[in-house]
Amino acid sequence: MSLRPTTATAPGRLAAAPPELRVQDVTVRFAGLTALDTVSFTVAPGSVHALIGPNGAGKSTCFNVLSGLYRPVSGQVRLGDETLTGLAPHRIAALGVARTFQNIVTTEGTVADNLMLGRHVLSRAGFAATALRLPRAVREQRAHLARAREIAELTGLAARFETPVALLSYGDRKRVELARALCLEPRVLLLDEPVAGMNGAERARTAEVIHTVRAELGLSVLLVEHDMGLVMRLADEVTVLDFGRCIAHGTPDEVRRHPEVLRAYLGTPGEETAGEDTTAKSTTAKSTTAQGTALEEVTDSEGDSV
Amino acid sequence: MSERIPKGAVVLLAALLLCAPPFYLDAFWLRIGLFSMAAAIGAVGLGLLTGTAGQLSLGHAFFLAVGAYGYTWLAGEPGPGLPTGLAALLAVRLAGAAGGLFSPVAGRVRGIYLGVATLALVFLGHHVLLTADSVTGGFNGRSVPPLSLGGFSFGDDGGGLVVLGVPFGAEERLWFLGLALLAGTWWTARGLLRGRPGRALAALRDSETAAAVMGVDVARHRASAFVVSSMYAGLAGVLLALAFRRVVPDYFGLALSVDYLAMIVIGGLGSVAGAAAGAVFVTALPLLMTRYADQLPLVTAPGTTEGGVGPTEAARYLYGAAIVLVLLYAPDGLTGITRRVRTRLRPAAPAPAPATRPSASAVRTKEPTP
Amino acid sequence: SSKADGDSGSDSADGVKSGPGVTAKTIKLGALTDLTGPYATLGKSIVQAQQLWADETNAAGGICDRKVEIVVKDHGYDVQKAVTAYADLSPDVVALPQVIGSPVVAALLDDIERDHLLTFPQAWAASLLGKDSVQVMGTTYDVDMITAVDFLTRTKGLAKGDSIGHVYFEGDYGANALEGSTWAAEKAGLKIVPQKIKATDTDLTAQVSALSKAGVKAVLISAGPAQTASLVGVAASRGLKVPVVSSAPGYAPQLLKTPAAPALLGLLNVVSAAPAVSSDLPGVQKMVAAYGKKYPASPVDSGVLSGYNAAQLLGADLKKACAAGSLAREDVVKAHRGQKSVDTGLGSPQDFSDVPRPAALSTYVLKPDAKAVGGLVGVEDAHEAPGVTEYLAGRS
Amino acid sequence: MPGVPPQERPALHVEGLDVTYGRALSALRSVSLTVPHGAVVALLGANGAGKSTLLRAVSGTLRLHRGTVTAGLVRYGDTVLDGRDPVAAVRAGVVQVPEGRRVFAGLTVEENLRTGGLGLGRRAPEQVREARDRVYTLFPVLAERGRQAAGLLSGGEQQMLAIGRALMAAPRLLLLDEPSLGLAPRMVFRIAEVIREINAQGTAVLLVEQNAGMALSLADHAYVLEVGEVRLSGPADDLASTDAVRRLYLGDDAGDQGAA
Amino acid sequence: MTAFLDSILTGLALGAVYALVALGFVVIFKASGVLNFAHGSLLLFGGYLVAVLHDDLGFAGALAVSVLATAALAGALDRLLLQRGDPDPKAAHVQTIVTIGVDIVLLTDLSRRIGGDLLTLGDPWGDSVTRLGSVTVADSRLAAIAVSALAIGAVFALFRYTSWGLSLRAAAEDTEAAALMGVRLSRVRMLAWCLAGALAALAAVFLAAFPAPGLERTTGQIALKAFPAAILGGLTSPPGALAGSLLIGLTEALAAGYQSELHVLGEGFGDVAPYAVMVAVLLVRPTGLFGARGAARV
Ligand SMILES: Nc1ncnc2c1ncn2[C@@H]1O[C@H](COP(=O)(O)OP(=O)(O)OP(=O)(O)O)[C@@H](O)[C@H]1O
Ligand SMILES: Nc1ncnc2c1ncn2[C@@H]1O[C@H](COP(=O)(O)OP(=O)(O)OP(=O)(O)O)[C@@H](O)[C@H]1O
Ligand SMILES: [Mg+2]
Ligand SMILES: [Mg+2]
Repeated sequence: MSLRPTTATAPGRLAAAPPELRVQDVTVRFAGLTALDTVSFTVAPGSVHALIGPNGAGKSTCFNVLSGLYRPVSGQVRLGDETLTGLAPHRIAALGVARTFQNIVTTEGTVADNLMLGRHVLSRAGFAATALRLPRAVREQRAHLARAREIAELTGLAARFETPVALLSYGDRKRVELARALCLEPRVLLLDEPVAGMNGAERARTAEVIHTVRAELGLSVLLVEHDMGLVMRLADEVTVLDFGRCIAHGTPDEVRRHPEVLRAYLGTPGEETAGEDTTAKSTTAKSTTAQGTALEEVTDSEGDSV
Repeated sequence: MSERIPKGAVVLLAALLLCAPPFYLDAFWLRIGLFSMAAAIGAVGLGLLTGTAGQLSLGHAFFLAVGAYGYTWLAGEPGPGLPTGLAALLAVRLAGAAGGLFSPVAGRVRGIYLGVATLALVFLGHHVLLTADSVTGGFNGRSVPPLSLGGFSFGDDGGGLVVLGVPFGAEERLWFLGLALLAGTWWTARGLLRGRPGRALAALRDSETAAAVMGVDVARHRASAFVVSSMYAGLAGVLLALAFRRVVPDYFGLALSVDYLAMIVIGGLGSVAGAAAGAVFVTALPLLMTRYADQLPLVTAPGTTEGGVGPTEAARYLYGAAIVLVLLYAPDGLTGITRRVRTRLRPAAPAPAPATRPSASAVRTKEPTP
Repeated sequence: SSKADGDSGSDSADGVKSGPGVTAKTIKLGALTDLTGPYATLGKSIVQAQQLWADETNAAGGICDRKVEIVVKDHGYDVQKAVTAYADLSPDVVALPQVIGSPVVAALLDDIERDHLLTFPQAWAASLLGKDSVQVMGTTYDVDMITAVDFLTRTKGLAKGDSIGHVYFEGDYGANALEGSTWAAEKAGLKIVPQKIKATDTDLTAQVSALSKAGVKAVLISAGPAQTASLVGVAASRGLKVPVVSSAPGYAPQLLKTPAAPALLGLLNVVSAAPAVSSDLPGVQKMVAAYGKKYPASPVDSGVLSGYNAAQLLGADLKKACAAGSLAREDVVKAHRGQKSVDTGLGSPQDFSDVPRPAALSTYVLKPDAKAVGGLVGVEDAHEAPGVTEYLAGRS
Repeated sequence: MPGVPPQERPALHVEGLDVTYGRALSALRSVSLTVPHGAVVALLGANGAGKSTLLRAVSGTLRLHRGTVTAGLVRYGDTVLDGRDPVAAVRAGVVQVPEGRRVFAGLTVEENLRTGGLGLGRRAPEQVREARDRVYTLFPVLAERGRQAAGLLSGGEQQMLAIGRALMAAPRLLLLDEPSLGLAPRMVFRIAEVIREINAQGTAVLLVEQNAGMALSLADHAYVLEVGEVRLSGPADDLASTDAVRRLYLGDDAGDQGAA
Repeated sequence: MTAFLDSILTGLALGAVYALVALGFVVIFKASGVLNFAHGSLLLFGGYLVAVLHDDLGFAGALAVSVLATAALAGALDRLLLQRGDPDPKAAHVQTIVTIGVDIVLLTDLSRRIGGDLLTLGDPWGDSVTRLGSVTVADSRLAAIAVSALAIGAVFALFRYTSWGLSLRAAAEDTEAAALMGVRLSRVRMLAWCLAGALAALAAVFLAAFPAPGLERTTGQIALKAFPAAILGGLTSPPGALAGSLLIGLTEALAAGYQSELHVLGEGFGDVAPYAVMVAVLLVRPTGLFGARGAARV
């Protein structure tokens, strides 16, 4: 199965390499709380850029700025020559920026309905044409449906294509979100915790999908994820936020060893009470194993990064 | 759902059945039928707005009034006296424009707030209908010029037309006009629902944020939903006016708006067939009950004894109870009943599809707005 | 199909031409009434009164050797129900001695005209005049209000330059009344302070405030009984002790059981096309007695009187039409329009020959009385107020 | 199941449970499971395996999803829980932290915590305060955000709130549906610690997790669900070294390390 | 000036009565997401009971019985008819329409009993008035102001400080999560309906008392005026109900008091004025003056 929409089936976007996405000194405040504090980073065309950080660091807020849901008090977001800040969300979507949500936001209706919503900006048919079922509208709809089916297949939703989303389990609904974003034929894909709630095998599969779309469609991906294994495997570059500030920046490897990151995010065991570090490790065997395992996963995955 | 009988045959049969009444039933029944058809058209429009786009409206009576009065004024005297077909078309657009004028409110206000805000339209409309009497005829309303298309009049023209031995008066002729308009409404609305705009509106209903992020222009679509729904209401208004032969302001009150809301819920939100079924239920049932309630036991003829339950009262008791019962046992409306019956009738489907639609509560966390 | 064999009017055995609603044995009349809506009380009174008339008439041999039968349809003040009920009823009746509800009448005007169905609406707005088949009985609201203004200036000492408040319902009842009062006031050099209200307004404090602010010397009210009670009660409690004159529908005997009763007894007068039920006119007394016997539990109010009167007038028309040889609808209307002065003994004589003109010009002035039948007693007998003719001439 | 455990040491027994959604969709088929008193039991399974469904059946919220128990039994100590409403479960000391947090967005953090004890009827204010302080010591962030609307917290903060809220009811058995969902690694440790702490204070835990490494390290015993049926069960350590489990639930790349 | 003060006072007094009705809407909406179309007939039911009972029980006794009975009726209505279906959030739509059906039945029955009568409730205020300086206000309206203030304060406190109120607000946010916390959803809801029923009975008394002539079959229609009041305040907030009601009452009184000045907008514009005010407010604040804005985020 090819990822590239066959030109016969779908009027896609398919420009050349996506433009660079630049976040410049973005600051967001909520009643007394600075959620983002002069944050800057650049997503290089066609790369996977990970945004990590502790809970409440401002990652989702950053996504909300990128997709036009929040207005920053200062700073700018630029996609190539276009300034995204100040544009309405649907305008940004029309520029080829698609996203998923951390807390799943699907619409009622079937998986197909949700994916077809992703095709919204790529289709033209308005109220009149659709109501009157003009041949143009019918043809367009058919082509988009075919493409949505392809994407469902790619994301492992083919068997569920006609199932109402409400009947799906959590993990499947996450997949619907991913597929819906892909349906937009995005140039920039913003993924907010795409594998949360999936088990190991499923994570691997989703990672595979992300890897493939990036490789074959050449789109840029901005990824928020707490699964460090996944981040290590997929990301070309990582930006780390804490309390709304950029605390580190670099390749996954660099970032993983960054002391600030270890302290604030990865959490070396017993860091809160540094002195008890060793005691904590040795008190209960069980506890050590737990931390060990979790940490192991992290360290382990660096090796086979794709 | 019609695996055994081809779909075309079903449609044809339905069409034939619907064409028969004018040859057998008298004016009383035909009028009920006409009112039901008009209501169905209006309800389809409201269903699109409330059921699909999730915007509650209690202002439907206003848009019906715009259609009805718009046609009457445009085709009549005083008024520009346009050809009636053109007047009908313009009246529909006028209703759409009225919906468009309301879009600053419709674009911002949501849910039940919008519902009550639209209530203002009904009262404001009623006020205008009463005060602008040079256009509306004031309290006594205006008589409605009969529609004539290509020289064929949908009014009484002295009993000239006889079809199969049945004299075709206004009701008989309008019946077919109503059918045609209803079919058009049905066809277009289903197209809308299953097409790009329908999906965008449904997305808006479920999550404005998700819709916006997927590229749906929220304000424009909310406004468009209002306009389209108003246009259907306007069309319903035109048909109603033709059926009534006289438009009066008191008809287009709050009760009518509430009736329309009841129609779409009783029929089952979000489907065209549901809206139509609900329209017939809400329109025809009370009329028929009032007519035949005196056949019930314990019901006295109107005004005969003191303190007895008259037919109108009995009909209202029954109608109220019918609403409650239908929704008690079929919370998803009349379409829900048919769906259930259908699944009952086919017990051994290979892949057991879920019998009812899932509860939305499973997925729907609160609407996340930034 | 059942519809293919239409039946049209034909001559029956006795040589009287018949039409819809008339067979060799019966004459069917229709009533589109409100027994369950806002005018249920009125509707019930009229239905019963007309039934009484039908029974009496049939006992006396009927009309044109046919029994009279009244088919009653209740629409509960719902236009759509009324219009369907009309479609159901109209093919089977020869006339409608009762239609209640202004919006209902308005919605049916065209159909009634087309069907030549002689109709007596229970409403007195001048806008209903001018239709051949529709007959308003007695005076219209505007004529009553001219009488009211005249009554005020004559007996309550209002003089040039004074202002009168007029509280009125939206709709043709209120509008028509206001038209009359405004004309009369201008004529008398008075000023009208209008206050429009809705049927759902039952607390008129704000209106009374506005009227006292305007310094009115008297108040006219063309609304419902509840509004009259509130108006008079509030006015009295706030020291606005001015005479109040109400149009006929603004009064009901039940008002004398409300806290406003003392004020009503002291301040209120009612102008009406019909006499008080307690009047000593022999026709009225006879009717009241018969009604009380047949419906001992029902109060005798003005609705009884006007319903009975309408039925009697229609009876007279039918008899006349019969004598002329045809009970076809058109001919009943023709017979009706030929009546220049009918006196049923229940009030002023009526002239039906001039279509755009009220059937009578004389108005009664009444006042509340707790002891009287119907809660009203006469103050002034029916008389034509000065200026009424001039007003009517100016209007047409 | 012979020998009913003494009332003060109740265990959760699920026996031969069948659950269907909307009359047609069978989500669980003769599932049996036991959570002994004071134990941590992990429940693993792919997406859609029926883990949440099982928790719903225990906590009595199936009805809210149009699901029904068509056969089998859920018992906590002597209390039969299937077919009862959620209040019965809370009263019996069984409290669930739902999947996806589900905090009351419009209520403040403090109010959210107060809702935690609602099922227990009237409680003394000191008791409530005590419970709350315990939660605040477990999750100091919540104390800082006491007056903020819960909907505005970040994902991880909400997860803490959801657990804290459940703890307010002083549960004897805590049902946790993917508590690590969306948490930063550090928080995952923290939650794991908290679970251990809670467990150490005598609360049994039934833990549904996708982070199988964490779950297996915490649990004494584990079950693996596959399309509505129990496929595997056994001591957590044994399961962790089972090939199939490692491949499927620990991620294909976790194979060589495991929980050695 | 006096006239202006007079209008203001009249408006406030009227608003206080509306507030009792609007508060009923708010409590019910908050608890069940239902716009209660049967509120008007509940109100009529309460008033009717007082009217038929006050001869035997005295006003206070009749009022007590009526408040309890109306509360019971509202509670039963919720428990037996509305809560029957699936506890699905979408069901609020359906339940709203069920209340239309209930309203039709109740109203038909009460109208049949009341007929064309104007019933007096035997209230102690009669047509007495109090003069405050140059303006006059009916004693019944002063009582209404006091009772609404009390009722609103009480409801506010109930919402905020009791566990019932907390349960109700939690359930309004997320039914399932509330159930998981052990909230007895149906009982919490039913109690809210009972409370609204009791408020409706109280409101009926003041709606039928002095400046109005008594209880009629149409008295319940006043509930329509409380719609914009409740919305204007924000449908989920008890103080909002008060503020909205006062604003509607004031608008109405001023529009009536200055009808001649408003003549340009068409005779009788006063009746439309409250709606115009409501729409204007909603344009600026789409969820009313005190309404909750969505606090969730993505
Ligand atoms: N609309 C809002 N109003 C007020 N505060 C907000 C709003 N949105 C976010 N915040 C606050 O901003 C901070 C950053 O939140 P954000 O959701 O961006 O964190 P995050 O990095 O995505 O965390 P997580 O990994 O837990 O999802 C949090 O403290 C949150 O409470
Ligand atoms: N409300 C519902 N109505 C109908 N079917 C449902 C409902 N909820 C879940 N299901 C179905 O039941 C099955 C089990 O779902 P469940 O949510 O229990 O899975 P899970 O193991 O918790 O998955 P995940 O790890 O993704 O949360 C799935 O096939 C799902 O589609
Ligand atoms: Mg986040
Ligand atoms: Mg789950």
